[in-house]
Amino acid sequence: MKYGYFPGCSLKGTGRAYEESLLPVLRHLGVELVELEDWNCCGATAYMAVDEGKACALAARNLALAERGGFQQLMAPCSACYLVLNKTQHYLDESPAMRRKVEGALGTVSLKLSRQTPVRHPLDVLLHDVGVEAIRQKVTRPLSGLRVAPYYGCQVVRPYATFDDQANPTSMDQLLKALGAEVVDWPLKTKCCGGSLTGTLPVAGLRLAYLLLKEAKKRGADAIATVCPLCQFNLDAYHDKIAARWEPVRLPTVYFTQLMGLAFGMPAHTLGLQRGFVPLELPAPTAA
Amino acid sequence: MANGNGNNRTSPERRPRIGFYVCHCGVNIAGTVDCAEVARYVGTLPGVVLSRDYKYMCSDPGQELIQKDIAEYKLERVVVASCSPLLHEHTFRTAVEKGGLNPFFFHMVNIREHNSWVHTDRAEATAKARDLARAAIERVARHKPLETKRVPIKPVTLIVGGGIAGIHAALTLANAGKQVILVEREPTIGGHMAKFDKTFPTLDCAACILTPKMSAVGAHPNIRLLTYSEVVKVDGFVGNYKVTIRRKPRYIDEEKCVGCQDCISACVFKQPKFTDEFNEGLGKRKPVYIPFPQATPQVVAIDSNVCLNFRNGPDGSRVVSDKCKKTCVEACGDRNAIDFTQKERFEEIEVGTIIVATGFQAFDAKRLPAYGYGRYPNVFTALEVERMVNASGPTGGHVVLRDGKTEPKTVGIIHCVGSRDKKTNRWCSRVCCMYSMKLAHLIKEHTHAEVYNFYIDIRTPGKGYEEFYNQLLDEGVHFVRGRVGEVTDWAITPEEEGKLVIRVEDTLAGVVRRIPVDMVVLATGLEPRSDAQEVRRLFNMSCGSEGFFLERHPKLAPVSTFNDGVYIAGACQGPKDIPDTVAQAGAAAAEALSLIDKGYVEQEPNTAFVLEDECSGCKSCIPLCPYSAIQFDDARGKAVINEALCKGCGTCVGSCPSGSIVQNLFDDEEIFSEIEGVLAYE
Amino acid sequence: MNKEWQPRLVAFFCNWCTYTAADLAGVSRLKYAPNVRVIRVMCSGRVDPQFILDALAKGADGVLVGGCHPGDCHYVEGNYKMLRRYHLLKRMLKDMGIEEQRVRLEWISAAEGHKVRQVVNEMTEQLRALGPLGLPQKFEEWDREVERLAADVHAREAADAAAACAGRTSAEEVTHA
Amino acid sequence: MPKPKVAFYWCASCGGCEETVVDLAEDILGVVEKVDIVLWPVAMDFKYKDVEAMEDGSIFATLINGAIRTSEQEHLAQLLRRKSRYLIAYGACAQMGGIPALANQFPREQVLRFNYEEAPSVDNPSKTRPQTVVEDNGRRPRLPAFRNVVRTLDQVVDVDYFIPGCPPTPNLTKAAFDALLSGNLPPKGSVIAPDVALCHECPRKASKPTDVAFTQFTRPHLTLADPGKCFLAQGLVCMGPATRSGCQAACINGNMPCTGCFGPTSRVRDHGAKMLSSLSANVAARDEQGIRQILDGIPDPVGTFYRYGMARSILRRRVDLGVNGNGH
Amino acid sequence: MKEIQRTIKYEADRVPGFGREVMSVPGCEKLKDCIQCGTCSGVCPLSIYMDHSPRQVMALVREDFKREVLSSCTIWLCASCYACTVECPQQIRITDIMYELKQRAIQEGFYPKRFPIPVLAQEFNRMVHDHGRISEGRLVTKLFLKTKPLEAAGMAGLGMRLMKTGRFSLKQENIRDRGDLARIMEAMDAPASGGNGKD
Ligand SMILES: Cc1cc2nc3c(=O)[nH]c(=O)nc-3n(C[C@H](O)[C@H](O)[C@H](O)COP(=O)(O)OP(=O)(O)OC[C@H]3O[C@@H](n4cnc5c(N)ncnc54)[C@H](O)[C@@H]3O)c2cc1C
Ligand SMILES: Cc1cc2nc3c(=O)[nH]c(=O)nc-3n(C[C@H](O)[C@H](O)[C@H](O)COP(=O)(O)OP(=O)(O)OC[C@H]3O[C@@H](n4cnc5c(N)ncnc54)[C@H](O)[C@@H]3O)c2cc1C
Ligand code: SF4
Ligand code: SF4
Ligand code: SF4
Ligand code: SF4
Ligand code: SF4
Ligand code: SF4
Ligand code: SF4
Ligand code: SF4
Repeated sequence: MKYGYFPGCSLKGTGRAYEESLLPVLRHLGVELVELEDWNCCGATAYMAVDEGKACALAARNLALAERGGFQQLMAPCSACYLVLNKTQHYLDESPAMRRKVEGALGTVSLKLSRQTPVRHPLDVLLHDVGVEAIRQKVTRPLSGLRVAPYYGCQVVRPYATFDDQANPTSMDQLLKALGAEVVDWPLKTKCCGGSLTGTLPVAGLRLAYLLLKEAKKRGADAIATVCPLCQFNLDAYHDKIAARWEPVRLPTVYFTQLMGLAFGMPAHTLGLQRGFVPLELPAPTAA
Repeated sequence: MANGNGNNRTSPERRPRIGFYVCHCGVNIAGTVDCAEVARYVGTLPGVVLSRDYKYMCSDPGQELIQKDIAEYKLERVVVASCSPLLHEHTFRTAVEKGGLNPFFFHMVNIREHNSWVHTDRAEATAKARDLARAAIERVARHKPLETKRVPIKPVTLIVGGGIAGIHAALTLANAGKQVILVEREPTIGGHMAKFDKTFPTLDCAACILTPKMSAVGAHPNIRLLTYSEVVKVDGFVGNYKVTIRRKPRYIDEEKCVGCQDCISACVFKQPKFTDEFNEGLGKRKPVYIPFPQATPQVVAIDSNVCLNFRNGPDGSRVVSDKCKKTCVEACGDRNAIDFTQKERFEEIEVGTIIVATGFQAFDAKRLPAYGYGRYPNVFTALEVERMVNASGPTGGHVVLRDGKTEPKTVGIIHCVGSRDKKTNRWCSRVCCMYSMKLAHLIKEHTHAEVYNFYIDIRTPGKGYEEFYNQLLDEGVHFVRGRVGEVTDWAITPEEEGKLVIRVEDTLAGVVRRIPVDMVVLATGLEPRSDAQEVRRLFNMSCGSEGFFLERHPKLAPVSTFNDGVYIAGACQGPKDIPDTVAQAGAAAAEALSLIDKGYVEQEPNTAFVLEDECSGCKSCIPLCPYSAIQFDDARGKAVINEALCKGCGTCVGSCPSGSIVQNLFDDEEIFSEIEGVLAYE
Repeated sequence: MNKEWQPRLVAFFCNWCTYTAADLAGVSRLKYAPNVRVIRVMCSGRVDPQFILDALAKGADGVLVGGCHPGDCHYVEGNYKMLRRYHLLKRMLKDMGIEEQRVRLEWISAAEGHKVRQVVNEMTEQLRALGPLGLPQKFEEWDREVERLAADVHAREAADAAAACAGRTSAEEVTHA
Repeated sequence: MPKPKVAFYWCASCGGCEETVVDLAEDILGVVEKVDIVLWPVAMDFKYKDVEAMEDGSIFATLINGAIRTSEQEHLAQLLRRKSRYLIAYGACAQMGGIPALANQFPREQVLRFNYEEAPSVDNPSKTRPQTVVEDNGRRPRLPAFRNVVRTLDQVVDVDYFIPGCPPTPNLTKAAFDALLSGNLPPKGSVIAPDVALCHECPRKASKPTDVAFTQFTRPHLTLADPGKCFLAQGLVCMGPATRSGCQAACINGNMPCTGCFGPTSRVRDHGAKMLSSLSANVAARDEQGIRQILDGIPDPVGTFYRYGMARSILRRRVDLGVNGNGH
Repeated sequence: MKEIQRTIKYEADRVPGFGREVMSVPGCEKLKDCIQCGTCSGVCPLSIYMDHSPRQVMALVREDFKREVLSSCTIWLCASCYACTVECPQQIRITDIMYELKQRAIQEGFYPKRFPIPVLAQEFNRMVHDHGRISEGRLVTKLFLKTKPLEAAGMAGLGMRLMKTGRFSLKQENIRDRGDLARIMEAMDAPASGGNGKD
């Protein structure tokens, strides 16, 4: 299995640990990722607020690069990138005028968009291409006793529910169970973490993060597992501020790929676990 | 010019005298089409001796005008350009006939539904009307005199579905002395209404008004009740349908069972333990059961899926295992009504008319995960609550939480669940506002709880309905205008702990609210039954885009279908409440009655016939007829069409390679002349 | 007509589904292109390929056949028969130089008034893009070579009567280059 | 009383029709006795001038065979029309265009190029083509112009009767003569042959099932036909059901399916369309793919259904070919 | 005491055509169908901070209250979580409409100057435009300096800790073919097929 890999800006910055865990885990499962050559920022949601056309072209350049690179599929681990690339494809399909314009613009640098390159999220690939069973078989150190609250965030299943249910996704739940973890069922799986507002409007952004952490803790979670660098950062970085405003709700937030790595027996530091502010503590392995 | 194939028959020897009328339909047509111009133009066409425009052709003076003109102008053919022939062809044929002409010396041009209503440009619409009229003039000149056939009607009516609609229609017909066969899929009739405790807006007890009707059906000498049965095949046509019915084995001889229920008490299962469908899964029943005390017929049924006396056969079906002690049989004793050897049976019946009253199904609340049905135990559907408030229901009339004992102190009723939502069903289900208020009232009465109703709009367009709404306001029920965003067990504030929280924008107050409640009731909407498409095919009906059966005309023929002799009534035609259902059922019965009393139906004489001398006997047409109307006459080596069987589809006509089949009203030359007519432009 | 060219679409609609759908479009006041002329038949199975050819030959730019969805035919399966004819007819028409989009078979149920609108609009636009088929004009044009000869023969006979072949070529005679 | 004058003429044809006239053998003698043949290029030497000199309407009957493709054929058709009381289209080509009309699928340029340059048997390095006018030692002989469209006779001149067949059978020919000479004539424009399709007189008729549902089609050169069984029942396209009888099922008796040379019955406007309609309606499959697969067994619908009738058909000719010459 | 304000709207307060304009943008057409059910506000995680709820914004747009809409903080609070879009019973793409309104607000200079969200959007774009990629550290720093110079100091602690865990850097990331990117963006600016190519 070979996929083009679009890391996006975050996985090179604040979300480094995501990449650091994703790559070895996928390699371990026989999935080959080839980084898209000279990719650019996906445009993210911020760009759309200023110029939808340019946002579209920006994302489309990446799709065109994938096509040039001969990739049949493109993997985008960051929720925002995943959404924006998918959205661009929808938009180009729906609006022939936009497609003409974007194709024209790409044409000026001899890039073209002649086919659909499906954009896939790692969760999707792991669940549907690799399969839970294959993952279960690789588990050497089951996460028994670890209670994890799966947190999908808003943009992986919304608005394009391509691989999981919009209101109650379960793909990560299945995965975590395969790793031996105990899954905490909670109704906040897809609630917004406030990430895009913590920096700009902390009253609103931080409160959302606070409520999430508080509820996870209340339901007995030892950790929150996330699929998005923004969410991870947001739930991990502001514990002090949250404590100052409301109450301390310290709880580690890790990438699901980090948990996979641990369950596969990879050492924590090779998975970027040292980068989190709130360290993850694993329960002692049970005798069984 | 001859066509080189020796065909000299393209044009009639002499043009008959044609009269043409173009209808204004008030402004419906005249608003878009220049009717005077159409009349003027058609007046110039060969053979047209009279051309008029008139305000309302279908009105009495309009029809009389035609009759008068036929006499005065010696008209031999008549063309009317007005609305769809499906609407008024019959009207005008009758007028032409009254005027002394053969009714088929008439043709109708649709310039309303196909023209004035769908186009805006006056010049274009007028040109189109001219083209269509010209084609009709060409065509009508070639019309031949025809006679309508009369087919006798079997005076028996099949009614499919024994909800309130089917029950009412059956009784209406039976009381008029007509034979009725009522087929119901479940072990008892009653439909949804049998599940309710009270009915809005008068809050009369459902059982009190329904039970007498059910027993009347069971006892009526003119009604044959076939429960636990389904229609599997329908052949024939209006007046003469042959229907095959599958009778599922209930393992009880209906003739012998007296409904004593001794078997139920004696069953080896001491406690009821299997899901009780009638109680929406809230209660339990035994393998031998009767759905509810007033079930009709008063006959038990054995559920072979759970009865110990059955096991899985090699093909997955259930076969008798004879493993159970059969205490039920013992209890039944001499009555000897239990019969484990019963097999599925097929029965063929002959009927003249059919009323389909298969009702609706409630929207599956699981399809909207945001409302948590199936996830949070204390989210209920309305039907569950209907059962709970029913004194003979699973909780004995107590409204309680899923734990079976706690009474709720606050209840939120969410309207429009699955309705008015493009992601699920886009229509308004019409009864949920009213039944939500009914439930609000009943819950309050039973528990004194605070009740919140969450609605998009309150729709109370019925007699006494708005008054009922007012009554509820007076009772202090909360009405929050806003479609609920979500139901969650996520508590943010202390008073939310342990409750279900409804998050909603109170659009009237202009604030987002979180309202903690003990119980949520989902007012699930009405939708077509999941097998509606199969039923539709069975009876050759159409479905609207939502999937409810399509009536012939929403205003003028609301219970007729496009298949003559097949009528629809009740919620299978669209969401409706009991008063409307009963009104429709009465209307459907009246339609069937009027056919039966007339004694015959007139059939369009659009049948096909083989030109005897010209058929080569190539047999190409024979397999094409869906009704096996074409037979091969071995002695003469020719094909012959049995006119009584031919329904006039014309498939054989279009396929006879030597052009030796003619279809009345749709003859080749008639259609060729129409083609030429619509295309011959200046 | 000195107006700009408008495509002409002849449609054969079955009585039970598509004709009714077109009525429904009317009742729903959906607006669509006025270029279509509907001819009612009882069943799409009645639509003889001759009708389609004849319509094209008489000046239609395209022909639409509308029937009930498979499985829904009022006459059980007349629509299947049309579907089969359609497949072979399309191949034949292609070989005769008629563009694919000019003849179309659509299943439109009685409830699909919007589909009538959509299909008629779509086809009208496709025909507009294709331009006129203009078979009557083509036939006339083809036959003009014969008429020209008739006139020419007439003239030549008159001349021949006067003199023997004088090496004069008629305007009609073109080289076979 | 002078014997009626009769003329035979051939246009775009293979000569087969002339052959039938000869085949009348002893009967021809009887005919010759009763008539004066004034023009018969294939058998006797007459000059056009002689014909031109005749009085209009002085020929009793002229039988023209062959389709019309050149200006000369048109000219003669018009001439003979004027001179004759009865003008009879003789044979499939005159009636419906016949085999020559299959050329209506191709642009004239392609026909000429192939015949004068590309055909494997042609050796023409200078690519010379016939010219309507050539300079030759001061003489300027003329050749007829080659038309864009192959026509039936009645698309050029008014025709009184049609005698179908490729070629017409001696029986039919004789019957036609008898009718003409006895004055016992059908209405003008008639096809002189029974107006019932061939199955009627086909010896295999009884073997045709009443529930034919085609699951596949094959072609005569791909299979060994059962000589006793209806061809359609064997999946071989037989045009018999759509084609006039009168041929005494000659092809069928030679174990070849009917290819339709007698043309359609009077009730049909387009021979090919009608056969196509009947045949495809009886295909067994119900899904698009199955239908397509079965019908693909008829690889050349135009050649199959319009073998003789292209010029007569509703479309007459491939419609996207240019008129003036080269098409594309 | 609370200040008393007149809240009546006169016809002159409307900008006729504004609603139609917004609804003509692809993706925003369905706004016409809003039945004011409030689901969007009901599910919106941020509606509780908004001056006009998403539902109200729909109504205001449809009725041409341009000023009220474009100066509303709602559009800047929208976190693009798509909850409303997914739940709206009329399938209105509320999130896309919010984007459209943000663009218009920026184009028409309607947003509060120091309100950080539009500034972030613009800074973000500038960086992408110039470098092809975002360097999160630089972006955030810039943002704080621009909007809340006083708080920037307070954030320094977080920055330091991020730096410690290797997640913060002030290095500017760049793509190789920056020229290409510029050319693409230029082409998108060209008015060729009607403005921003949305028609
Ligand atoms: C929660 C709720 C509360 C309501 N409360 C009220 C109220 O208070 N007042 C009021 O006026 N209306 C009320 N209604 C509406 C009312 O239920 C309907 O108007 C009424 O039931 C329609 O009757 P019906 O006979 O058309 O359909 P149904 O009641 O659905 O009956 C159809 C019958 O046909 C049978 N059937 C279905 N398919 C087949 C088949 N293929 N073959 C044989 N049999 C078949 C079914 O088993 C059933 O018995 C309420 C509806 C709901 C959902
Ligand atoms: C403004 C308006 C617009 C409407 N538009 C629509 C619409 O678009 N679609 C729709 O479905 N419905 C519409 N309706 C409703 C529609 O008008 C009624 O549903 C319908 O007319 C009812 O028909 P009816 O025969 O019961 O009563 P009516 O139309 O009122 O007919 C009753 C008849 O009885 C006669 N009559 C009364 N008393 C006596 C007596 N004592 N003796 C003898 N004769 C008597 C009257 O003169 C009258 O002719 C509309 C109603 C209104 C007011
Ligand atoms: S005939 Fe038809 S078109 Fe004319 S007035 Fe009556 S309904 Fe209207
Ligand atoms: S089966 Fe026998 S015991 Fe059971 S109810 Fe009927 S009669 Fe009574
Ligand atoms: S009746 Fe009321 S609750 Fe039901 S769908 Fe209609 S508006 Fe909604
Ligand atoms: S018209 Fe239709 S129903 Fe009648 S004989 Fe022909 S195929 Fe059968
Ligand atoms: S298809 Fe025509 S010719 Fe053949 S048997 Fe049927 S009617 Fe006779
Ligand atoms: S189809 Fe052909 S072979 Fe069969 S009976 Fe007819 S003519 Fe004879
Ligand atoms: S959810 Fe949709 S329909 Fe409801 S108020 Fe919001 S935008 Fe309008
Ligand atoms: S997309 Fe914006 S408006 Fe919609 S729910 Fe999310 S934050 Fe609210």
